[in-house]
Amino acid sequence: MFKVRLYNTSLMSNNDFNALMPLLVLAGASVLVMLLIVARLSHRLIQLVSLLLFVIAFISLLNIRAMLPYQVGSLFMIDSFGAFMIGLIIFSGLAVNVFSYIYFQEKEEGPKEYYVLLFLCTLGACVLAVSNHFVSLFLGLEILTIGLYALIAYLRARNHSIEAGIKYLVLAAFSSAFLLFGMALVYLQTGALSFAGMANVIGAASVPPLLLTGLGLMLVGLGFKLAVVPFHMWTADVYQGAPVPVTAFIATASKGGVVASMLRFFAAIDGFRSEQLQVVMIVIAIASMVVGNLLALRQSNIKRVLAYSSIAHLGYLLVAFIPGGDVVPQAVSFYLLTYFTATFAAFGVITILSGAESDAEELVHYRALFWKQPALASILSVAMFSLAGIPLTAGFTGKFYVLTTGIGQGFWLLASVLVLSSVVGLYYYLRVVTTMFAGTRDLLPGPPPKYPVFLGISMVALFVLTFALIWLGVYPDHAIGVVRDLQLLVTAPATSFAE
Amino acid sequence: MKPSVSIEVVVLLAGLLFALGIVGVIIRKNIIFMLLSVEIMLNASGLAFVAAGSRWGQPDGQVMFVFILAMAAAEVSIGLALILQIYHQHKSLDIDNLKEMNG
Amino acid sequence: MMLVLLITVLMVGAVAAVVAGEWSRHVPRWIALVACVIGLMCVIAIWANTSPAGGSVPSGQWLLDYRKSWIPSFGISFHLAVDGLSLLLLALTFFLGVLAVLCSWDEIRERTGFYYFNLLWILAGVAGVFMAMDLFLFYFFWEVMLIPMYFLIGIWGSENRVYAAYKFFIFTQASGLLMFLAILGLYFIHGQDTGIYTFNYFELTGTVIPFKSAFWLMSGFMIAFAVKLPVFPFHTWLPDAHGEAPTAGSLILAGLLLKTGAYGMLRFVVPMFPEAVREAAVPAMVLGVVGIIYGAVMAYSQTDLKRLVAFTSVSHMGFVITGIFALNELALQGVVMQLVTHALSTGALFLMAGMIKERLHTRDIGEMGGLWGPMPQMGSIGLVFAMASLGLPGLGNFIAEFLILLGVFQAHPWITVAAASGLIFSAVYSLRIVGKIFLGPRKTMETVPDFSFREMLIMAALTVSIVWLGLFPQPVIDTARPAITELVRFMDVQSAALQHQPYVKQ
Amino acid sequence: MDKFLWLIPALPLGGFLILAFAGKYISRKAVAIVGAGSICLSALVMFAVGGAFLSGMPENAVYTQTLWTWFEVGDFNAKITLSLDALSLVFVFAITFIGALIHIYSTAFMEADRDYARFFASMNLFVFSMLVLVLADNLLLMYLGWEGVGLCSYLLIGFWYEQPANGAAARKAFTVTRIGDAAMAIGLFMVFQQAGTLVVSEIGANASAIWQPNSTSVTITALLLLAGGLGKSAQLPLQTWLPDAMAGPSPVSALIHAATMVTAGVYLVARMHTIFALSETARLVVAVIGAATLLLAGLTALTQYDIKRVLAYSTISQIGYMFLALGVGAWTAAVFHFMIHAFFKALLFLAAGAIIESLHHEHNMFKMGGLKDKMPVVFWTFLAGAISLAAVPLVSAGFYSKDQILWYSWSAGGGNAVLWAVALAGALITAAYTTRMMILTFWGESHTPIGHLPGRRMTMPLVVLALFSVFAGFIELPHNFGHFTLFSDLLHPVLPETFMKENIPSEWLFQLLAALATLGGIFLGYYYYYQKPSRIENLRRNGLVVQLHRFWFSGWAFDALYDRMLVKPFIYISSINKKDITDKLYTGIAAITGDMYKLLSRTQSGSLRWYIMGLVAGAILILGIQIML
Repeated sequence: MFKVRLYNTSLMSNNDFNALMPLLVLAGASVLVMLLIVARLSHRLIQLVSLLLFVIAFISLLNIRAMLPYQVGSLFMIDSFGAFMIGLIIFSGLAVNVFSYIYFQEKEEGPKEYYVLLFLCTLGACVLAVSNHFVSLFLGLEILTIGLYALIAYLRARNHSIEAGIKYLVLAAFSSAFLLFGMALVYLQTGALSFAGMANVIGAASVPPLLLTGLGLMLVGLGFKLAVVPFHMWTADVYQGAPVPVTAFIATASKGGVVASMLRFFAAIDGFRSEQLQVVMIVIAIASMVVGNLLALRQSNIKRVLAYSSIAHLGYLLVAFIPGGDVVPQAVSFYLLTYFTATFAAFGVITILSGAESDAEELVHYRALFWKQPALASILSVAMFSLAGIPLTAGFTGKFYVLTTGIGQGFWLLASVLVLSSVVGLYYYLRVVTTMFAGTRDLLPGPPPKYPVFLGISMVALFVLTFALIWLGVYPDHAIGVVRDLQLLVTAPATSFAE
Repeated sequence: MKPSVSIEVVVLLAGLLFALGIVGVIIRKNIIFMLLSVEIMLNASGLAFVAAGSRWGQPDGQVMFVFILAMAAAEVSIGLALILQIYHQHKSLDIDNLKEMNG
Repeated sequence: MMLVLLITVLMVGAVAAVVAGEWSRHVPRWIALVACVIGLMCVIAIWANTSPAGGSVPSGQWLLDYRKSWIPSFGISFHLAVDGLSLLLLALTFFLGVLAVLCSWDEIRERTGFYYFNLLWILAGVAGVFMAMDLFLFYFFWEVMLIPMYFLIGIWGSENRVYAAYKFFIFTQASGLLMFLAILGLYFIHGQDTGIYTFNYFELTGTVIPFKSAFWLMSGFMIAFAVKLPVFPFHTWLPDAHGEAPTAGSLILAGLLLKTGAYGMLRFVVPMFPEAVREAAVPAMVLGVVGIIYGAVMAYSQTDLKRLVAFTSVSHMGFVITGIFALNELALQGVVMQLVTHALSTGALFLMAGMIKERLHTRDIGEMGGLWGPMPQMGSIGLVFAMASLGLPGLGNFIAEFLILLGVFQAHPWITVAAASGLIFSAVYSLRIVGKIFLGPRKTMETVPDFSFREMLIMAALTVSIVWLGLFPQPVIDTARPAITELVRFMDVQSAALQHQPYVKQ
Repeated sequence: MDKFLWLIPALPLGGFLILAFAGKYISRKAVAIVGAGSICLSALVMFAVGGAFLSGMPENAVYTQTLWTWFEVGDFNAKITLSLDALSLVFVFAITFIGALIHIYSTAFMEADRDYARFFASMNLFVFSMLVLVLADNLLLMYLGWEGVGLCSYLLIGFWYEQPANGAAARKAFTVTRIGDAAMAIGLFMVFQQAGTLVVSEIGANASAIWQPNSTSVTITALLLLAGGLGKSAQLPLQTWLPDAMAGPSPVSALIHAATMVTAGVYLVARMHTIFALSETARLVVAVIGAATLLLAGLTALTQYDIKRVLAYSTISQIGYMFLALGVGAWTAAVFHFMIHAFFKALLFLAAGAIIESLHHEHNMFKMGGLKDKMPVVFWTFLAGAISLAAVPLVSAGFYSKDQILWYSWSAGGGNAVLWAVALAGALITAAYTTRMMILTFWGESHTPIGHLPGRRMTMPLVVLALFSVFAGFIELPHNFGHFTLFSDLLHPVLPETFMKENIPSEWLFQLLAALATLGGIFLGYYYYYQKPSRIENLRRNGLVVQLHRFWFSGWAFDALYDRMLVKPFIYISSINKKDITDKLYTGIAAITGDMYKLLSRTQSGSLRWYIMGLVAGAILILGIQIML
């Protein structure tokens, strides 16, 4: 019969608990919130509690720094890179949470369950970030995705919401199937489900065709989650249909988690040994940059604009991803940092401007915003400039990091495409800004804000984000310093506890 | 003991099922059938896992299969919920009616 | 420290202006004026202390130097330094800055705070460009200029402003990004050669670059500078931007932003890629000549006064690039003169266009005419600057164009012959300007007032300087000399023996 | 005395500055005093300095005064240095002295004009620039003056700016001369490249060391410089601007377009004679152009109606004589003719101005007539000028200067029979059109009622100039009678002796022929326009003659030619490209991007099945690539 090899997941040490604390906090939080809902607490209270819980998760992350890198069984490898990604993801969850109150309070659907799902999705993303094993990868991915199905379609009264939901559901499941089949083939070839195991099996040998096919199919699944061309088509519709905070989450956390695990996986099996994979990735990257920017060119719906721009940005990210090497995790995490910040700033503004019936998604909503609400307009402008990669903003530093990574390894083609396509990008980012400056203060100022407290919190968050954008743009040395220390490990160093 | 069927055949079967699923998803207009086809694909990959597991004499493949089943179940449940909603709104399950967002 | 002050005073002023703009409409312009004047004072102080006349004469080319680590992890430092060339252009920057504020004094009535914010921000960027000695920092300032200029055109421009703003921004940004690629390429080549990864200008100038890549890198830099200058095929953003921008915008565009292109060539392209430059010299000069003639012909056909003047800039900048690539002292000194004088003369013409627009509410020279009668003062000043732009001896532009042509003649007589045709064409369009605006019968019978005191002040300042430059250009030439001679010497060394040694020792 | 040299140009400049800045605020009387006074003072200074110069001739025969260094770059330096030698003295004399007279005349002539101050400001500026031109010791400073006079001529031709025609004429004058100037600038570059300096004296000293005689480089240099001269002096092929320049007020025509500026070309060639001396070809070109011009312009003058245009063409033709002289190597003769011509042509223009003024701005000679008795002063002075222009033997200064040129055009080193024949024909024509002009203007019955007569301030200068244009000739008498060569002796420190051929026929013969030519011309004019005007009518019926007349009248159709060859094409090219074709490139790129957007946004159809197909396609693509490689 089968010889059952017990992983030492059965006996978990305290260290393991501590190391997984952030994940456990998130998991527990979802349960706790559920209980609170049962206890019929008010939306306001739940929102505050979940805010608190996110903060706790963040803190618990901070105090595991000492024990990094740490391997939990063969499922998780919590190294500094993973920790950083978790931090980013929890941070995004936090941000989404902050913006959610105002947005959902006015909707007729009971907003409370929303937070449960939010925690679950965050958890999934975090699991992805540290997963070192196909199982954990798969679990994380599905926790994330299934949570998202519900979140996207959360405003069930809206046709768009539902449409987006079903589209995402079918496509996600479809792509998961590819992913799984790919995994299966890889497993068939290597006989290992843990990255480390695969690494040992493959060793320095050239990549056998079956494995290659498997990787290719996995790429389809992951590519879908990352929304890179040619797996991008769902993006715009889902971004448009989903509630704004959820869109923000999709744009950031979900992608961040997938990128992290993908990076880890490729690093483990040293995926770019095979020039085939590299070519595929290069093609994907170039296609994403070009197509993404072109699709956004004359788009008049700002959510769709951001969707397409996110496609392009993932393309840029791949420019840093493809070269491989130690610098890649640094570049990737720094770029994600800048990209997250900018994206949240943008979506935050959109959230605040959105009304009960419809989101502020058409560009015309933003005419003369600069003269009506200078603060929000300036924040959105900064976000747009950052996304466009204009100096003085984080976006530029991020792009600079990516370019240095690419050119440093001599990927001139990618670099040039990045530059030229981002020129196209300028046009639509500028269009948003221009719209805000166009016209004059023609309309009367809108009604006084309904929820001063939460509006205040949101504004504070936005200002923090904006400040971060500019700080990262003007004096990024600290951030770079942090990122520089990040390391991505496949097998735990001898010192730490291994299987 | 050696499994009675050679791995290659099983994997081939899985591949066929997978392809079948793809075709199903593409050609069917009714959402329910699309979901079914997706399920077929998922199970196909599950089968592949089992095959792989048996090749290496590990239970991991079957473990994965269990996970896949669970995930499929969760997915279908949400899917059906959505389908109900869609039926409320559009009074049909033809996926081609859902084209409000584009461009 | 002085150098940092130059930039900070502008940035602080900018912020102060936008803040003050919330409460008052008139405070911002005073803030802006004060900021610019302070800056001008500082530059003059630096000049006085370092010129052979006054105080401490530094040995060698560099007068002041300020360096502070910025992003050490990439070898990026906040490194400013000025030599004679930079100093001249800085003086120009703040001088035109003052004029720009003055000429917007009444023209801008709404959102003054934000307006002056942008104005000062642009100036800060330009000043930074002229001082940055770290390529990353240089690119940084290079970009800092764009956004505010984009707003300046896009918000306060005339009818077709948005299109013009986009065009300006995308042209400059696209070319700028290509330059950024080139900078990174240089960074890595130098890093792989020496193991020192740095953006420091003084180290990168010593880089050994294989010819082929040197050529590509140079093209990367050149494209950015050529768009800014602008060189012939890349000039099309200029007429739109100039045409639509508010008066101050045109003034700064013509007076300063164009100059950054020439400065970049002098400061970076030539010393960093000597062989490549020598290879590319003739084609570049030919482009320059084409620009001279094409710009002039285009200028003749324009009916929109500001577009017309814009095309004359294209023509004049043709002289600049021709002179730069002649690579001898005469021509390069001529180029420096051309930068200064063109800024003054063309700036003055734009200011005049603005003043006429305020009076007649049109830029179409077809609707002007006979304005000498009601406005003899503007007429005579206009005549002076028309003459300046056709290179009348006794006015600054003549010195510039004469030196350039003389220098180019040493290198390539035939190119000079072609370029000299510019003298004729410039006469043709300049006289057309004068004729259409001031001579002939009156088109409009409405009463137009002559210069106000403020306008008189602006124009007098410009006139005095252009005449002064025409009769006593020596101070300018002496200020620029160390930089230029150093550059020429370096190129000669290069041509003598093609081994690289750093262009300037630290 | 040389330390006062700077005063000569400085005074007009001062006058200009005062009038330019204070002109609005001071009274017309003050304007007149400043405007004319500055020139008179400058003339006085000139007499003082010149007197000193002549009495105590400095050893190197030149006063120099360096004011400041203009600019120096590398091995190039240009100083603001004035230098006065015999040649420049002659020009300075003409400029300041005649200039002073013309200014005095103008104070009355322009009395009624609105822009009194502007007029005098421009005139003073002109005198200043002209003085700089002739006093400059290096070519660059000369170029400054050179362009300066061009500017002033532009300003004064277009002085009455409301009429578009005047503006056009002014623009034409500036542009055409500018063409010459551009060539001249290139000439300067060549000089500097080869001689390493632009200082005239240095060039002159080392010319023979720098250039091989008759080498291409020297010829090219000479011709480039010449081109500048041709533009300013309205010689073929750049002569077309001068007749139109008559749009300016008469004093302007007198000062700028007769006496001084248009002879700048002569000055330039004389100044650079060392270079021209080295190139046979260049000198031949000069001579031929001069000859051709004098003939062409003379014939044109025969056909004009407008009195000022007649004078303009005659100016062109007389300057043609000067170039001819320069070409054959008779340097002093050319300068001598310049001076005499300055006197009588200025006189003729001023007189013509007086006539036009009192005939209510009537320019057409055929509408004049019978003024002999009505305006005696003008008549007698005009007559003096006319005989000088027609070179009536013995009694007129014109005779002595022109006779010299005729004689040299045969017998001087560069001379030959053809040139002489042309010159002789020219003499005949000159006499003819002068007579025609006289008769049409002063004899016959009057056609236009006459307004007020010119006052003393206008007549006084006429008288003075008349005296000079009659008697000034006696300072240089032909070799065969008197051989009194004061003028050429004065110039010989600067300009070389005229080199003569061997075995030339005696000079008497030439003088006789010249005299005959003149008298013949006068007779023709008298016969056709006074005795038998009917003959003209007969000629009018002859088709050929009419064609010829039209052709000559149009100035040999040069204007039309240039219009078709240069102006029209230029305007056409610039007008078709008004929208700037190069921009199409970028708009094209933008358009393409836009289309790609449209194309791609179609793929975002919103249909789920389509998306799935896209996904599958992607998968196939990936696997495909992997299989391919």
